[in-house]
Amino acid sequence: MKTFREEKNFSWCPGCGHGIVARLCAELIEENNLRDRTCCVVGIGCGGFHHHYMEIDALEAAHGRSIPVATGYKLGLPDNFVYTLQGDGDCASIGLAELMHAANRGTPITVIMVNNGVFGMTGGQMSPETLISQKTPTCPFGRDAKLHGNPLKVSEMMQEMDGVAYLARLSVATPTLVRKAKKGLAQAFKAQEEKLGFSFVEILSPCPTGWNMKVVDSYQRLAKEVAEILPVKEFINKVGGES
Amino acid sequence: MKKNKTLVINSARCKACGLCIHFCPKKALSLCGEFNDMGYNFVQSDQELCVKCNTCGTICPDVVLKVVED
Amino acid sequence: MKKKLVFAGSGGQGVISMATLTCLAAIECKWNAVMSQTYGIEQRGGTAVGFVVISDEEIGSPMIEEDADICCLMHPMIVDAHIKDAASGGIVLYNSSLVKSEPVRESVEFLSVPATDAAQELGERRAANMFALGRLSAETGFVPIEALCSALEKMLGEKKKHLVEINQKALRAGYAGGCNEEK
Amino acid sequence: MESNTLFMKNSEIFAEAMIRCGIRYHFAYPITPATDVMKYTAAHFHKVGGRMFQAESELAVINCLTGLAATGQLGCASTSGPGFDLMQEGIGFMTAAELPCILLDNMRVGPGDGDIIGSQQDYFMATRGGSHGDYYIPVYAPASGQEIVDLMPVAIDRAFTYRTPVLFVMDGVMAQMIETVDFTPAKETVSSYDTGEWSYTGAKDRGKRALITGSYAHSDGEQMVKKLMAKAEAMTAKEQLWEEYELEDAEVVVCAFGLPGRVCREIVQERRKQGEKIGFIRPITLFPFPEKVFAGLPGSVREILVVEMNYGQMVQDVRLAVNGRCNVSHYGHVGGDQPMIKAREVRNRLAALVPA
Repeated sequence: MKTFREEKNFSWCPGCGHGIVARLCAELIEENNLRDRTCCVVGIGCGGFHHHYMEIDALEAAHGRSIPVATGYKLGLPDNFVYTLQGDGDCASIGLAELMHAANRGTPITVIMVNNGVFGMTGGQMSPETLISQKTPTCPFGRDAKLHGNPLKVSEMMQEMDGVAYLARLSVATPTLVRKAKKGLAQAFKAQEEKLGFSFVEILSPCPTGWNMKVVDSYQRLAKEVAEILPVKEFINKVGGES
Repeated sequence: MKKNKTLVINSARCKACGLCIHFCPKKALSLCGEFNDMGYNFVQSDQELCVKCNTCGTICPDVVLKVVED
Repeated sequence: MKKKLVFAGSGGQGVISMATLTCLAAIECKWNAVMSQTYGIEQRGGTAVGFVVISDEEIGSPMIEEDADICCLMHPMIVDAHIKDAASGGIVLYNSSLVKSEPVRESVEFLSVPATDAAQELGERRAANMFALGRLSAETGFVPIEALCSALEKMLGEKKKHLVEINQKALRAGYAGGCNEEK
Repeated sequence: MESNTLFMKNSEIFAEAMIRCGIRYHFAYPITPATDVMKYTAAHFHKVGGRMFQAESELAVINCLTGLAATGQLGCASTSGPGFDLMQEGIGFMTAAELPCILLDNMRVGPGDGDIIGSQQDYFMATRGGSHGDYYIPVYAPASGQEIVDLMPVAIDRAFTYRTPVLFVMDGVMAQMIETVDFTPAKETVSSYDTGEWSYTGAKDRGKRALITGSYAHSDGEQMVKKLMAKAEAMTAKEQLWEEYELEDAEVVVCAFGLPGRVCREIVQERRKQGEKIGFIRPITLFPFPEKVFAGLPGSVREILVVEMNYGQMVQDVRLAVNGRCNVSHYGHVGGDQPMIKAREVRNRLAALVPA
């Protein structure tokens, strides 16, 4: 596989979901022959390593700003393929305004938000996606809705936007869900290639280190507790394909 | 004609997270006693038990395992 | 030749148009022109002031600070604030249709022009600004009336072509009024 | 657009000069007194295959410009004080990423939301930058519509040559001023610069390129800053621009940039006719600051009066440039109605400095 740099070991922690997402992206770029004209815009955080393992052009944007960078890029090169890879801290906290406006405008870019519910790189602090009662270094007694607000349902927020061509919440919690995630991602890529509008996938992913859990336990938490609040679901699909 | 499948393990990439072992339907995987360059007891397979379903390759976060066809 | 002019009035009276037309007329004469304006944060109402410098040489400072050769006061609300813009020995034109009491100021020459009334008689009250400009051309020759008339066509362009006739009529009427009157 | 001599607002002159020089992308968010630029590009860019993109905030504006610049194309963003504040993160980022672009800040009163008429209070933000880190970008301060047109091709050249954002600053009065202007100097030059060596257009027939402004080894950061400082040094050596008048035997020099520069030049000319030994300097580049003209001042100069529409910003650079060789005083004024800079006040200061 030309896109994927197999010789370079991932620098993510053991069990990190980012590795699965990176592999799925590399496979899809390869399968769809996109490598020559792909640019990946990564955010700040662990997601920023994403492009290190791929032989594609990449831009590391300032924190939260991947989406306007991708927007400007797409304006300049409308026939190139551009996707952002951001964590939930980058995409849903500091970069939420940019996400919402790009979605509503229907800018034909693909945004992948790897949602692990914490700021992983800085040590697992509370993110907008941290679940109620989940403990983090910045909500040491557990997230309290009255103090910290509720987990932000980013995908649900975009449901009513006409500019969105593909919208889904996916997960890497089990092998079955990983296969499903790849299909969803493929649809999101297709939405951009067919210039149908904005495509967004939220991929639920574990952060065993940030959650202070054993790897297998973190995947089980993802499959149960997290999915109860943030269900895996396809919200919008204007591509028409099966996912 | 049935294709010949093989499970390939790139043990240099393994971080011994154990997900493949957990999800393997045939209990064909285990961690070995040796270390790779990163210092992890990497994963090994029992070829007798393995049915080449690629469940391990699907969930592996470090692209260690994959089933290849001839 | 260098002349500094101030056009002040209430928003909607067309004082900015007076300033713009002066500049365009100057350009017709192959002179240079610079125009600046003050504006409020609101889109409508309030005061409007246009500052103009025209010259046959390169224009240095575009600012006007109590040194205007000509000061046009079209509305009573701006008289107090802008009568001081005129230089000593300058000319102050005021719209006597609206500015009822004669402004007070030493060492300037006053020109009382009932611009709004005159424009109303011509059938378009809003052409008061053009009447005043025509009168000013006759009295001071700051720009020739023909330059104003041809610049007007350019300023209004294709979209507002239908307004050319009435505005030229007001310019010429103002000019004629100024010529007939004894100084 | 047949005629080359037009009567236009300076903000529109800026936009038209961009079009004529070949800039095809403009990003902006409405803010007085810079909105006229985007109104103009929205109405005219499409005729030449360009695009004005109104983003949701100045944060998005500067980052859209970043993405566009990464494709190797030259874009522009225009704004005013509070929007320029928000852009600082992106300007620092683009400087680090070595991405060229053209920026315009029509300065208004601040801090806070500030009044919308003119000031020159963004001098520090323009020349020192508001992003973290050591960085400098070229800053041009035109004093007339004609100078905007004359400087546009220069700015474009510096943006590509040094691979850096280039900033224009005007005060709000200057931005709204309408002038006669000759567009003859605005030639299409953008397409003559080859960006294929560094742009991120997809890894076709070459290895991957990654734009990284962070560091993965601690030495990366050091190398990046050294590179930026070498550029700043080269710009300081080669790119200083200023206008000077009657410095040879001057005893007092008036220094002002932008619109106050025009006001002061006229005052100096009028004093010279009276036989007073007064000279004049108008910095055209604010970075690099024209230190050379100050270094070359004759020994007769005993005082420099710096006039600004702020309460003392460029005066600091003048003091650094003369390094104690003569007195430096300041007259500043901000806000209120026109004129912002009271010529009477400048004349009074000069009368005190040059007794009749």
